[in-house]
Amino acid sequence: MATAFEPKIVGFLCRWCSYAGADLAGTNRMKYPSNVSAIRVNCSGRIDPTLVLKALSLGADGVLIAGCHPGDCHYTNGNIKTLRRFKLLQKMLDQYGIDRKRVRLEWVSAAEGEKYAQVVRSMTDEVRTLGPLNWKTKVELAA
Amino acid sequence: MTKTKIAFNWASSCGGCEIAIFELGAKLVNLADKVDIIFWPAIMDYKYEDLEAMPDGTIDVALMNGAIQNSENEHIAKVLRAKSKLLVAFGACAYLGGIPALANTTNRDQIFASSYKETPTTENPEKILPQTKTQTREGELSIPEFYSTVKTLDQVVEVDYYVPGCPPVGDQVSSVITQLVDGPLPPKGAVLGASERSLCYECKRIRAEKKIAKIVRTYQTIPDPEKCLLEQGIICMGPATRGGCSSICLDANMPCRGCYGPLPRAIDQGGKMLSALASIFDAMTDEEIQKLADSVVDPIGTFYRFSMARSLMRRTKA
Amino acid sequence: MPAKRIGVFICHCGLNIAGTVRVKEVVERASKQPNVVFAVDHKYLCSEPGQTLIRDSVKQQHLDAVVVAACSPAMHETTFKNVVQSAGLNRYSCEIANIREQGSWVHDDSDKATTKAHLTVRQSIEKVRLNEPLQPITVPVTRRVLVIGGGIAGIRAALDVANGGYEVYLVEKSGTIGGRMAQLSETFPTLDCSTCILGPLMVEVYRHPKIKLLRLARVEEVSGYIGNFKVRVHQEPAYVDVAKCNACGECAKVCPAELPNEFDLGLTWRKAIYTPFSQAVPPAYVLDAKNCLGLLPQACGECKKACDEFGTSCINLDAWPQTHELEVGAIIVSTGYELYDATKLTEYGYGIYPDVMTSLEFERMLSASGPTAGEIRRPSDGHVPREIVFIQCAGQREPETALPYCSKICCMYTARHAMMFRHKVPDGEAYVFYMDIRAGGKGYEEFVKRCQEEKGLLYLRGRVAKVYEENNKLIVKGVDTLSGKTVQINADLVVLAVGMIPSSETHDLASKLKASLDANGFFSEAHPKLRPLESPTAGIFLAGAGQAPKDIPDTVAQASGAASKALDLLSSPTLEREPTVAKVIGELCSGCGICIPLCPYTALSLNPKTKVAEVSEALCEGCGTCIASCPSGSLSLRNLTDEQILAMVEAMVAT
Amino acid sequence: MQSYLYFPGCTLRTMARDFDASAKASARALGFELKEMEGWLCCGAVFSNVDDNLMAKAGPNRILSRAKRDGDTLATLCAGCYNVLKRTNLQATHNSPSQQSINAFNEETFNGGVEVVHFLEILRDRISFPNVEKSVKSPLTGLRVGAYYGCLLLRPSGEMKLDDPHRPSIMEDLLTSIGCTPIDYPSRTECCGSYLSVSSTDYAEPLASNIVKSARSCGAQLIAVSCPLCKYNLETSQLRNGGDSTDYYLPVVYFTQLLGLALGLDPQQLELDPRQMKPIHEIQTLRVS
Repeated sequence: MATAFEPKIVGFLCRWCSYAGADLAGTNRMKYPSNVSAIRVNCSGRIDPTLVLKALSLGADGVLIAGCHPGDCHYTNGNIKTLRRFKLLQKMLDQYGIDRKRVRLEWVSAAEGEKYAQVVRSMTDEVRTLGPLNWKTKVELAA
Repeated sequence: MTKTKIAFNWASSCGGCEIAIFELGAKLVNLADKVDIIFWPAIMDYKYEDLEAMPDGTIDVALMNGAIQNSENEHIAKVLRAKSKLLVAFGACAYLGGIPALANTTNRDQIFASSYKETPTTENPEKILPQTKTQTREGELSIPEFYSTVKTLDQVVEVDYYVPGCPPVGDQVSSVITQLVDGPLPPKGAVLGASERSLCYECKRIRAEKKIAKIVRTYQTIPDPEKCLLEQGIICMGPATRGGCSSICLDANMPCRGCYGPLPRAIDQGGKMLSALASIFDAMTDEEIQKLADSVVDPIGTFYRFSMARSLMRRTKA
Repeated sequence: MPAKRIGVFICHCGLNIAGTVRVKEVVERASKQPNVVFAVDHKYLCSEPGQTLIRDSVKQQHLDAVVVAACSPAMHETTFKNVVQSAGLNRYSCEIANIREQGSWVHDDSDKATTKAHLTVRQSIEKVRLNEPLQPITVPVTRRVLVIGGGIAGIRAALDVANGGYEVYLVEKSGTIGGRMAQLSETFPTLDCSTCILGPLMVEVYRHPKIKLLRLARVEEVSGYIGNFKVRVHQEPAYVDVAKCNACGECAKVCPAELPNEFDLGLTWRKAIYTPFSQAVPPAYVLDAKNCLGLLPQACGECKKACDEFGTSCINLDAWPQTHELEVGAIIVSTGYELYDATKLTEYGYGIYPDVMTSLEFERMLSASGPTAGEIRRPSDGHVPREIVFIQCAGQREPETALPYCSKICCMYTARHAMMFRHKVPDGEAYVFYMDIRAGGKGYEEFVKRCQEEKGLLYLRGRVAKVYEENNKLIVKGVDTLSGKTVQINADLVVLAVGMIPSSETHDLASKLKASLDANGFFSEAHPKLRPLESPTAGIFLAGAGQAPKDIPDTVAQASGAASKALDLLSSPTLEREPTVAKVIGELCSGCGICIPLCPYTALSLNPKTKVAEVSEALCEGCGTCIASCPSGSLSLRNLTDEQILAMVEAMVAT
Repeated sequence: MQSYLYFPGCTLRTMARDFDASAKASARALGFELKEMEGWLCCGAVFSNVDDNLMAKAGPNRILSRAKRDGDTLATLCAGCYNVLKRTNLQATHNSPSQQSINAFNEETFNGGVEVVHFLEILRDRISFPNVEKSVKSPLTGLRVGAYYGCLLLRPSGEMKLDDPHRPSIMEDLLTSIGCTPIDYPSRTECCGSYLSVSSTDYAEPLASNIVKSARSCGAQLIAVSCPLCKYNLETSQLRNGGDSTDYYLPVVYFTQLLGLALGLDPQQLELDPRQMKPIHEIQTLRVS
């Protein structure tokens, strides 16, 4: 059963570094699991914890946010603002009892195709081991 | 002319909303020639039977306050819904879950354990816990079933309007009642007696640059009454909370706790406030940021103080 | 308004997509999506027939919006937006679903790839459904160019732009333009003298009415955006009046401060007041304030006395630094390279044994204007070396310990060096250790062969293990992989072909320009093949070895390319900017001010009258950081609203 | 007294007892202790470093996982053991499939986390050479010593990270701090022939004798090593080249023995034999006259 489980992971990728990095992984024909489908945003700074929570409540098993390395942000430091939100979000995820492994923030540059592939592989594995989140049902059952 | 039939009722609440209505005092009397209060257990001796006896739709406007935390709350909400043309979720608890919904960060067993076993003042040697049914010599006694997850009113019945606030402030209450009595009626689902903009719009404090180098809790400082509290490091929910409360807390030099609830376009009051707050952390390095994040005590309790039941996640993992 | 009629077009990209993704199935499932009135596949959507298919279908099916499922938007987003526009729709009613780079190419399992493709398409459908038609924002272009770095790349680029009729600022950090090329003696493969071909260009720059040369200058701050950059440049004074100085050199004669001459890599000495080299441009002396005995308070002033005696009196010791506020439309970065620090390569003993030198030091020695006036001599004792060993790829192609990459030019100049040595020391013996000869380029292979054969150079295919000194000889121990034997050469001189690295200030400059760097610290290009002259940051163009190691012909070619890119940008007085920027819903904003300090472009401000936030669309780059921080949701990003993102998320997770 | 968990290894129990003794004694003199770890076994020598024979790796992995129970730092003396254990620990951290099968075989999960340090590192990084110098009682002033590193202490440099693989200085710095005059000679980092001295002597022998020659021609009176195998090869090569057991021209000692002398310990305790003491007597008589 657990082996049959394929996690659904929402990816938010910054256009300049991480999405380009993901494309590079493709250009180099690197293989990785199909569980993450990516939404392209201009900057990881566009991502608001609310969107992450919504994704989880809608049925995502994990959320991956990827942006430029600190210092390389195309918009100076949007990624730092993401980091600020992310760290506070992590604290709240702990309170919710949601494993931190389900929400990841990674720095992937346009040159790091292999890193992107690696991130997707490891995150898919981790979330698969954690099992489905299906938050909605959990909440209803807890009624 | 026929008077508008009004009902007030409470579910899981502190009674503050009842007092808010009661405090209308004279205004309430002025309403008397327009309205007929036909059900108000908090003030006059009504039995549920009286309510259940009414034909459906008897009540023109029912204002229900309090969250739904047990089977009785849910039952009476349903009855009231059936008997009323308009049902209004009155006050933060009915609208958002309110303070009772903070119970959603724990569960029934833990609550019972601390209330009936662990608290030092509890004297309960046989460790008896509330049972919905108890056999006695006189026969079977029953009490309502206690829920693990607190719900908003509209999570159990259809709701026509919402009035935020813990409690809703006086003049808002009277204007809402007048509006519902005299019309014209706002679109279904509208939030009444509150502003469309956040509290900051009516806040008189001076704003400089939004930057937070250190989180300060209210007991640790006496804030400058002139300056924006957030800029003084105090977590003020103002930016993420509807105005309309005439900023009474701020005038008392206390930060907004968020009782007027999320803004029209905000997906989630707490999440939005968390994002806003973290965004203005005055920190660049991983360590600095971590330090600031760690200094935010109890994010859920802070950002969802009143809106837990209506939040995206609704409760913590049970 | 009525629901949009959406058309979905799915590309096979030959077998690139169709090889893994079952395209027909994706079409099938897409056509079942709400609002999708038309779905079709095609072998190559980017081809003319493919584009026509889209154009016609939009008309025949009366589509309001189009989803193209194909390669990454980075490849053909513009192409397809143009198609849609030519079909009469707003270009923002087109969305790309990336089912190749992030689909067929990365997934083997056909089922999974197909499912993912379907989800990706669904996401795009959801997004395009909520897109609003937008018109591009037009902004004025400042028709001036800034060139950073006065080496051959900067010189070529500046001249091309200036000859194209636009003003150029050329910023150079040292006292003269010319850069590395000025240090070279000859250039391969033609062996013409470097300064002879560079000199005239340097003078042309100096004389050009449209070029303003700012030497001893550094870029301090860059703000603005494509077409409208504001650049603050800090310029140190030369203390010598270029107009008056006739380079008589009397000042240097009397200057008491002696220090190593950078131009000769410290193989010779210069004074604190000096001319970098004889053909320096501008042709005047410069005072090196850092090493002058003292200006504030004035400690010496001998140079000024001497200069005044000779009646030229062109020295002003009270000069002050200047700050220039430049406004330019485009920036060309030609910051060039430096050499990898050879002292890190301890196996070769550079810095320990005086007779182990870098190729550039050897180059100076070969130069007629160099420390030995072109004679080859051992730094230790000045003797003419008989046995000389050249070590190629020194600290290069060594990912574990040094540089992972190849500097491209070393095979060529090493052949030239060895050949020059044999030419100057006919009875000498030249050994070259190499990994393999990379002589790709017009006439390059022939050149290397010629050197090897005519001059009888001994090429040994292998690496050198260590170099150490034993009774006044350098013992070079290495391996000749062709004979499979270890070899030991008792050499008089060892020359290391050390690699090129980006010049020291590259990283600092990059962050000022907000231009990204690659893994090796070189400026990264917008696309490795299709946009090699541009930085990903709009309005910034790249020339020369600052982007990657290259030789002179490639550098000059790229410089001219970058120049024409800049000219292209300047050719019209305005340019169009992406309208996908932030907007404020005024009646919901409370002016809390959270967003204001977050904008890196100061595009946000509080309107004192309305008390709520405002966006300046010319400044907004559309990063969306403000939107994510807005506690009321009254800020939103055009065509990437929270609603759209969530619709996309739902399309993916709700199956 | 500060103590370090210590892995001696087979040779230090047999051929190289002098190495073990002198190290323990000098350690005590410097105010710390080498505490032998529980239940150590053979590190598998260089054979454990091959990638395609997991069986050979079982040993070192066991050693490390046992060591981990008693501490996170493990001190070594023999350059071979040092190399094997340090690299085994490093490989273990990657938790590769092969590591997993090793763990499965050993029935104990080891994923690295032991800091394997060489005695020299303790002296340099924890005690510091200036402090060593302070505790020197009878400095070996004027003794010209050629430090010999061999391969295993330094290579592969990316993993060992002890010192510059081409121009190391850690032993020279120690020798200087105890008064010796270190000799720089080209072959000090070259291979001594390792086990080939047993299997194919003709090939290995020249390697060793070259090292000795080179040290000698640069004026060394004595060679200091940190590896019993190096010591064996350097010595036997000399015997083969006409030296005999009672008097051969360039004594080879462990650096710990010189350290011990400088710290004022008794030569017997350091298991130094007369011929090894010869150069030391020379400099001492020199000093007296």
